[in-house]
Amino acid sequence: MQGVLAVFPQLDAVCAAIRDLKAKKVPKVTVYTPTIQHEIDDAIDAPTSVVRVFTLIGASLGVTFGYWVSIWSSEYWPLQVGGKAIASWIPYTIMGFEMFVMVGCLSTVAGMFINAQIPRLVTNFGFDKRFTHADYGIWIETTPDKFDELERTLRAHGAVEVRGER
Amino acid sequence: MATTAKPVVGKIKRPNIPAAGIQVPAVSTFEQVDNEILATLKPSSKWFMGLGVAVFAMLIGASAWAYQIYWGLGNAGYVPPVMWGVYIITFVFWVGIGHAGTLISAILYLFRAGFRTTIYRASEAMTVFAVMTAGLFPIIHIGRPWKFFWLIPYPNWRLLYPQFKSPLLWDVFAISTYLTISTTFLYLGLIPDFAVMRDRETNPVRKRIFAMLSLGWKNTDREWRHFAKMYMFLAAFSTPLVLSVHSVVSFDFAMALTPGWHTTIFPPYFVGGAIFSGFAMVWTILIPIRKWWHLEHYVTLNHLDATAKVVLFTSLMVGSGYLSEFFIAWFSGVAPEQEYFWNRVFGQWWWAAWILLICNMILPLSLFSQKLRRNPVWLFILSIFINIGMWYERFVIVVPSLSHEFEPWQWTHYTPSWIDMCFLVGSFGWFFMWFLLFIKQMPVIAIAEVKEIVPPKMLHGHGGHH
Amino acid sequence: MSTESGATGVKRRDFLKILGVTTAATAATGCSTDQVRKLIPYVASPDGTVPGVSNYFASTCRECATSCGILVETRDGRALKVEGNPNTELNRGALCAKGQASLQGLYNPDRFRQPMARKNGQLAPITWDEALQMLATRLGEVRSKGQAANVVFINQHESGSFPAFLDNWLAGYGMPAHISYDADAPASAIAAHKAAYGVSWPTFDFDAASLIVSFGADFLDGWGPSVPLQLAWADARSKIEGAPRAIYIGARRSLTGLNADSWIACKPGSELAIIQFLRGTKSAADAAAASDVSVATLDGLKKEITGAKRSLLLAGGNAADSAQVATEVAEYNKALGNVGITVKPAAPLGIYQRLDVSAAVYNVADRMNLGTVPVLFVRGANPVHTLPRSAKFAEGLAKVGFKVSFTNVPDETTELADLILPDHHGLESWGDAEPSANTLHLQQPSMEPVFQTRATADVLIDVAKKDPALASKYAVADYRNWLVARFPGGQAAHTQALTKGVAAASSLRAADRSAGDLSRKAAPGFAGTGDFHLVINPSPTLGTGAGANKPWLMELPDPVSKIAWQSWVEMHPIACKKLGLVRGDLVTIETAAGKATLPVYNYLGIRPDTIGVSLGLGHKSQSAKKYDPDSDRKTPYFTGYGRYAEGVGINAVDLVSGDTDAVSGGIAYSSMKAKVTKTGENTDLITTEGSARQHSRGIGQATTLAALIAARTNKEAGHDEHGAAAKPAEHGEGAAAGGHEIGPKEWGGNEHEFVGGAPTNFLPGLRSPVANDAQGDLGTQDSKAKGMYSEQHWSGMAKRRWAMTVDLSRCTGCSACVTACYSENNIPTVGASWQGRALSPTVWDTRPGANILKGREMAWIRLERYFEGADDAENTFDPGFDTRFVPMMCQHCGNAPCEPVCPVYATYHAPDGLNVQVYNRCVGTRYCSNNCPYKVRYYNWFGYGEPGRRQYAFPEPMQMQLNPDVTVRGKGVMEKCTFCVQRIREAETRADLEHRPLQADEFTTACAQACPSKAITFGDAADPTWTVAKHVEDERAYHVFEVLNTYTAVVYLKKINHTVEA
Amino acid sequence: MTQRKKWAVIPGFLVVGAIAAGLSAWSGATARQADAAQAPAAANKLAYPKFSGLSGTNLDGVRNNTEAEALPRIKGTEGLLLNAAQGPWAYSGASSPQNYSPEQPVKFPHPQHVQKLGMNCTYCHNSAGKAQDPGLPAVATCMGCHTLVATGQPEIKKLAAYYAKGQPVPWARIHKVPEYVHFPHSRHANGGVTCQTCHGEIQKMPQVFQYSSLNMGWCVNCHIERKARYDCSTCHY
Repeated sequence: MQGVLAVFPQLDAVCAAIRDLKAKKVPKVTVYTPTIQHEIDDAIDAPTSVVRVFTLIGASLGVTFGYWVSIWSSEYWPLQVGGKAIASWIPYTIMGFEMFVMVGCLSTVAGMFINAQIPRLVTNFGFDKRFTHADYGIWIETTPDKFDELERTLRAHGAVEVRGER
Repeated sequence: MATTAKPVVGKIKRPNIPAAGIQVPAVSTFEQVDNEILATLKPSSKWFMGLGVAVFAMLIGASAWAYQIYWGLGNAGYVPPVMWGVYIITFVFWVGIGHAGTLISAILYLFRAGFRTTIYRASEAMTVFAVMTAGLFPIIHIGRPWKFFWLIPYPNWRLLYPQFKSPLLWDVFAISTYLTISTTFLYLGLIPDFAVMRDRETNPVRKRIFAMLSLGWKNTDREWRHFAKMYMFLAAFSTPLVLSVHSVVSFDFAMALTPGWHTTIFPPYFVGGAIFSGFAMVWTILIPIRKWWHLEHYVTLNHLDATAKVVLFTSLMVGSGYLSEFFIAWFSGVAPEQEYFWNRVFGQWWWAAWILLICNMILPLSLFSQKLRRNPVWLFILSIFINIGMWYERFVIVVPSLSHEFEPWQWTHYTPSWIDMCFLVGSFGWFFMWFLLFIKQMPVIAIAEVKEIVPPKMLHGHGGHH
Repeated sequence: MSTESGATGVKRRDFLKILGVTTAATAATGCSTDQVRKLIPYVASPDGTVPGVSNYFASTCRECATSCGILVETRDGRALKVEGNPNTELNRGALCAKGQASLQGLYNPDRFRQPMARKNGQLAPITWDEALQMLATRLGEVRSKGQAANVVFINQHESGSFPAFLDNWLAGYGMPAHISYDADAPASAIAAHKAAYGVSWPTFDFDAASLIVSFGADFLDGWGPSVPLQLAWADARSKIEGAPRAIYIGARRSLTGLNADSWIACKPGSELAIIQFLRGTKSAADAAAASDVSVATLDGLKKEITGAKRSLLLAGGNAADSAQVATEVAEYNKALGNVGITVKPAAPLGIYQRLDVSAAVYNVADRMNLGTVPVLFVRGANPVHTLPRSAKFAEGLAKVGFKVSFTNVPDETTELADLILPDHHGLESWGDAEPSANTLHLQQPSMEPVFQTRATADVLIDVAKKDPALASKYAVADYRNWLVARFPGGQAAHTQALTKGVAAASSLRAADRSAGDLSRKAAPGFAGTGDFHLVINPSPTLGTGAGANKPWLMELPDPVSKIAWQSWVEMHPIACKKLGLVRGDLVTIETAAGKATLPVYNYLGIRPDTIGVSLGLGHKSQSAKKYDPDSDRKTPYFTGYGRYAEGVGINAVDLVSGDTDAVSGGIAYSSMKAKVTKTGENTDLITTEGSARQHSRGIGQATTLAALIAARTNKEAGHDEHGAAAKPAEHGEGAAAGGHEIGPKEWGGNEHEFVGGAPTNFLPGLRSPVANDAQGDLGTQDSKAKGMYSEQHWSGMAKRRWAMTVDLSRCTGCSACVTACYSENNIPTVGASWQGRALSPTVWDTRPGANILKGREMAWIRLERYFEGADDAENTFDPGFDTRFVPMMCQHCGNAPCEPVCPVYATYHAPDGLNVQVYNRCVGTRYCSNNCPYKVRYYNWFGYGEPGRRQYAFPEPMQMQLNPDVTVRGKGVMEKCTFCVQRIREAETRADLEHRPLQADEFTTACAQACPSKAITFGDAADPTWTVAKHVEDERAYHVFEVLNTYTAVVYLKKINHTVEA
Repeated sequence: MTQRKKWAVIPGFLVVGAIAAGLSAWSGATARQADAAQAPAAANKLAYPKFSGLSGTNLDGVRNNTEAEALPRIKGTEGLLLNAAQGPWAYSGASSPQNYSPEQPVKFPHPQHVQKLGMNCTYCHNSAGKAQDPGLPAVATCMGCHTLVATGQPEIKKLAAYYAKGQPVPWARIHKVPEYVHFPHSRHANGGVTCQTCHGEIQKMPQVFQYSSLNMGWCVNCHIERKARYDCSTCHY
């Protein structure tokens, strides 16, 4: 994979660079930030995460499974306990709820993994250690012929280091 | 971490957590965060000693378990009809401890309570290890622990499934869900920090391990975007979960018709008590940590003050719970219930009842004083009293009720035995073993989240407002 | 791997090689997978034996002189259970706890396994040939030296032919007639009966009486023929019309006293004054002064007796003048015209025929100490233990040249013997008994001998055969043939009679004996100094000590004090307060004869100037070796009285001087004054009693006879068919008398309306005729009729509702049901010294009863004993308290609270109304027990049922007593009363095989079967043809804790108190 | 953008695991079928239904094999169906193992006695219809014929030796249900269950092996199929 990697020590610098790249409609831009910064969110203005769909589906499946397993297994071999109904939905709500939470959470996590594309095995690409430390970064996946132009743009916004990877 | 609202273009706000007030003014740069927090990971001889003590205590519990599995439960202090004793008490105690962690990491997150940021990691770890400890006790206390898997609904040749109307089965579901979710929550929060450690580590083996644990996290915008969403959902799920888990545990008692157990106040009263004891345990853990590792500028007196208010509030909650139990017993006019409560406070169990009333109701009233709320030494001492008091609260619920039931012919007395104490000691050993291992392998303060409340470097002066 | 594994052992397998086949699908004595790898068939099939099917052998119980008929259930050649023989007039199918426990005498792990002889001071096993030769040689020597007339043979008293047979044998050698000794015999009453009626024991007809007055006659505590007396008592008392009122006179309220309606707490030893007052030979004032009973009470008593239509006066006791009291009482019976009506000398019981009293054994001891006894034989009797120390019996034994014991278990006397020729156990022997004239109870072996023992009668025959002079007289092969030969009709008739166990024939009778030497007469009154009178009573279950080697009896709490595995001293709360004692404080009791340190049990039913101690315990070995639970539990233990008895409690006989009753020659046990001093220490009482008060919870309810009769009259008169008047017993409304009435009204009330409109008033009968209706009005139709719970289901199970009624007006609290349950259901005993818990990883609690102390007894049915009244016992002495005995077992609730809390369906509701406990499914959360309001669930804290475990409850060969129809529970499993589900299923299978429906009352549970009061009825309450279906409709019926809405299947019928008509 | 699709290894593992589990279940089932096939073909008549996976579970109790179709269908909640009673998890640790076939002290050939001589099962196992226990023939019963018949054969000589010594033959036990299960042979034999239902074509087995699994699902299925009680306390008490 080829591209340009820029390192910014300051938050407003990287935000300005993002806005500029956006304005120039540069595709395949990845921004690195050591922690969530709302300025960056604002600059990128990304669509809402689709993780919530996973959550909805998982939680619905979970609550269904919780009720189903308790009702089905009660009916499967009907035995009376304490004169209560064989399958009684009130206590089974607890099973429904717990499965709702468990499956809902796990599918949310799965949704995050899938969408954020982790786990990944290789991190030495288009990445710099400083991004987990204190610096911000921008990685633009592109062909070498565009390197110079992008370097200029990035440096103009305050990148302290710009390097092409090929 | 992570905002839920999409920021309004043009009007950049740093809205949520930092705005809530409690900050870390002594921390000014991201570099400082990395350096100071990662510096805590260097094992010291003190730490090894502590770990040694914990492992030894854990081994006491482990050998007691082997002994008990071989001989049966008879060596424990049980005196029928007191069929539940120290094991269940300790189980409820540890489940309760766990609640503070989830409260801090999830509920306070949703409430935008800023003081959670620096203490949430330790609390969440405490939750996971407390639930791991608690989860052992139902297995320890059953007569045939090797048949424990029968409580799990899976297709089998016996054609039998568990009985879903049993509160114990609800426990199985609630505790396993709780353990899964809090472990997930802890681990996912750690991922960005693992990435930090991976990139700062020089030892190739450790680097490799952190690389695996970080799942290749790179701090990209895409990652953060989904991560924030997921984090919010996890917190949203954990909030009802944390309330439900101790409610379900309280159903173990409330669903039975034993006098002293059969009461509708139990779920809120248990949850309140759980948070109360959990915060006390947070103090027990964090106050020494902040002192020894010089993290006072992360966990500031403001933080302690905020937690002390929670403790005071929950103490008043459980206190009103105790009082209303007595009131209802009197008001109900049910003779066995009245006799039981009289016996609890003025009869054979007066000492246990008063330990709990003093530790849980009276001593925490000192927190009305701001001076004491900001006095770490007092908070530490108080946390020990509260831990003892909360253990006794469960003792008072479990044992006196069973010893003084409907059938006067079977009234009895109960004293724990040596093996019960081995398990109690072992549970602390097990808990602290994990906790000590944790704090030297993983950052006890969330690096990425603290960075969020540290003012970012700006090219053109300080942007935003904080 | 299997934790439900049962007992197995080398012996059992050896045993099967000889005898039979086993196994297949039966549970229980089962053996874990890797243990049974072999199937052993018969070499040759015995006729009529089907493997896995029980045979019942009719025989005779030998545990006391009464000689009840028994049925011994055997399976694959081993005896499993002893039940009463319903064919007998005497005990009509009932059997006491002692009789049930005879099985543990048979399988006692400490039984002698072959003959033993003393070599170099140690007992060593020898062969039977050697033993017989040794005996024959000795007898020859004795005869040749002319010492035969000085030989003494002490035999445990029994009725039947054997005493006469033995006397004949002794006479053949020129030896004097044997001494037939029974330490438990009611000597004073026998002497009085002989003096007044001319028979040793007349029949007492309780049914004909309208008033029963007992002067210390504890006929419900094992006094006299206890089972027949208890049957008669219960039958008489449970009648509503014309049921007799009962008054007990004595210083201590025994079990009999607790069952009586009134207690006249006279000063100990003052019964004579009272009877003399009644007979008019003493003034009321004198009698009142002597007895510390008010004149008004005495006058009232006299008025009641003289005013009664027909009275029955009984007298027992063991004070210095008890025989005199009894004689006067008998004379008074005559004067009242009771003889022939309530007292029937014309129909005597022969069970005390030829009994020798203790005085005769004193005489032997004296002769031994003089060195004039060359040879002593002892069989069954244990005078070293049962005689006071002052008799110097053990010392005398040392001076006897040759001591031969035929006893089959080690005891204090046998331990000192030179030659031990262990007898068969009663369940392995031939014999007979003649409890009443011309009624012969036949005794036959129910199984092959467990060990290499031989019947004493056979030994005597064999020895005689070796003697040329006697050989011709003993030309029979063995004692069986001897018995058969003199049975009218010979072999065929005998065999025929054995099927019933009873025959109209008589035994060979021996002449009755005189009281003998009465040189050690006790002075009337109480000897010595001290503030307290010491009254000593034989234990209702252990007697004077014979029961102590049977764990079922040791574990059975004393019916009065509810203490097991321990000796205690009963003191009134007033006395305790005076001395500053609390329950369990150790006190030293000092009499002129000895002293003992005992824990205090504060008992309402004893006068404040009196203390009470029970006999039965205090077995100790003469040897220095003490029982070591760690090393000795795996091997037979031949010292003391075996592993269960050794070192438990004290022997109260050591506290008495040993002087005898002036008339009867029986030991005057209650004849000493005692000093009581506080030691300052406290120990825990090993008791099953939590609170002795029911705290107004309506567990044991009572009504009065007057109220019942009034209600019946009202009902007949057509007043208010359905109202309270028709059920006067309800809620104690009609039971104002005594002021102790307890009913649901006092707790919870019955004015509430429950959710869903479920009725809360008790409806006669079961609220839920079939199990699936247990949901009452709250259940959903859909669930009620699901699967097997539908009456239309193919299994038809839901058509039945197994239920039980317990009639508290019959129950005397004797606890025979408890032992029957232990026997039927393989319930482990947990109190033995090796079964305790660990006090540290290596130190075990070896106190006897250590587990009971922790409340871990396993009795599926327990006898609760609640007191009502005498609330201010610490300050005032109130003899007018009422006692309620409540047998409490699993109530098989329709809405069982235990069921919904089990996470694995280990307990659930069967369609036929049982609350089932599936042991193999149980994981041991114990939640069910927590949620059980009746607290009737028991938990296996240790592997009591796992062979090889320290706490194993069935040391070899006791595992042979295990019922193969019932799973032996492993550790970590909950268990409880099953309503004898194995009997239900067996009856169903039997009916199925015979292609017929189940008959009404076709079978019953073990407790109901054993009950000597017939208080328990079991059956299908949904089928009106069963007796239980009628009983549940009784006007006295109630459920315990009805307010909890559990809809129990156990229905109690209220106790009836007979109050005095003003 | 980045190296993607690497995370696919995780579902990959799951898929491989699922396939492995399925294979193991299938092989367990086929092993049982192979065992059944080992016995003469007719044994398959009442053989347990073929494995159809958990998905085959339904409440109608419909089974896959044609023989079972002939039996009354069980409707509604009565259908405790259970293919789960097959597969590798079907092993019952408490019962004796399926296909267990120990060598006997005297090699008793069932085919010789039953098929050739036409002896009835209850001639030897005489209490099968009367008691819990089916009974084993007393040595004397064997010797009833074998004092005259086939006396020269080595196995009979062994038998005669036991008889001469007055010892029973210590047969190796094959079938064993756990101690907490009550299995009255009489009720089954009288209820029309043939010996072969549980023991397989035992008349054709030169050396007896355990034909059935004896696990609980196996018992319960038959109970439902034959309209016998399936309440827990029928067998467990």
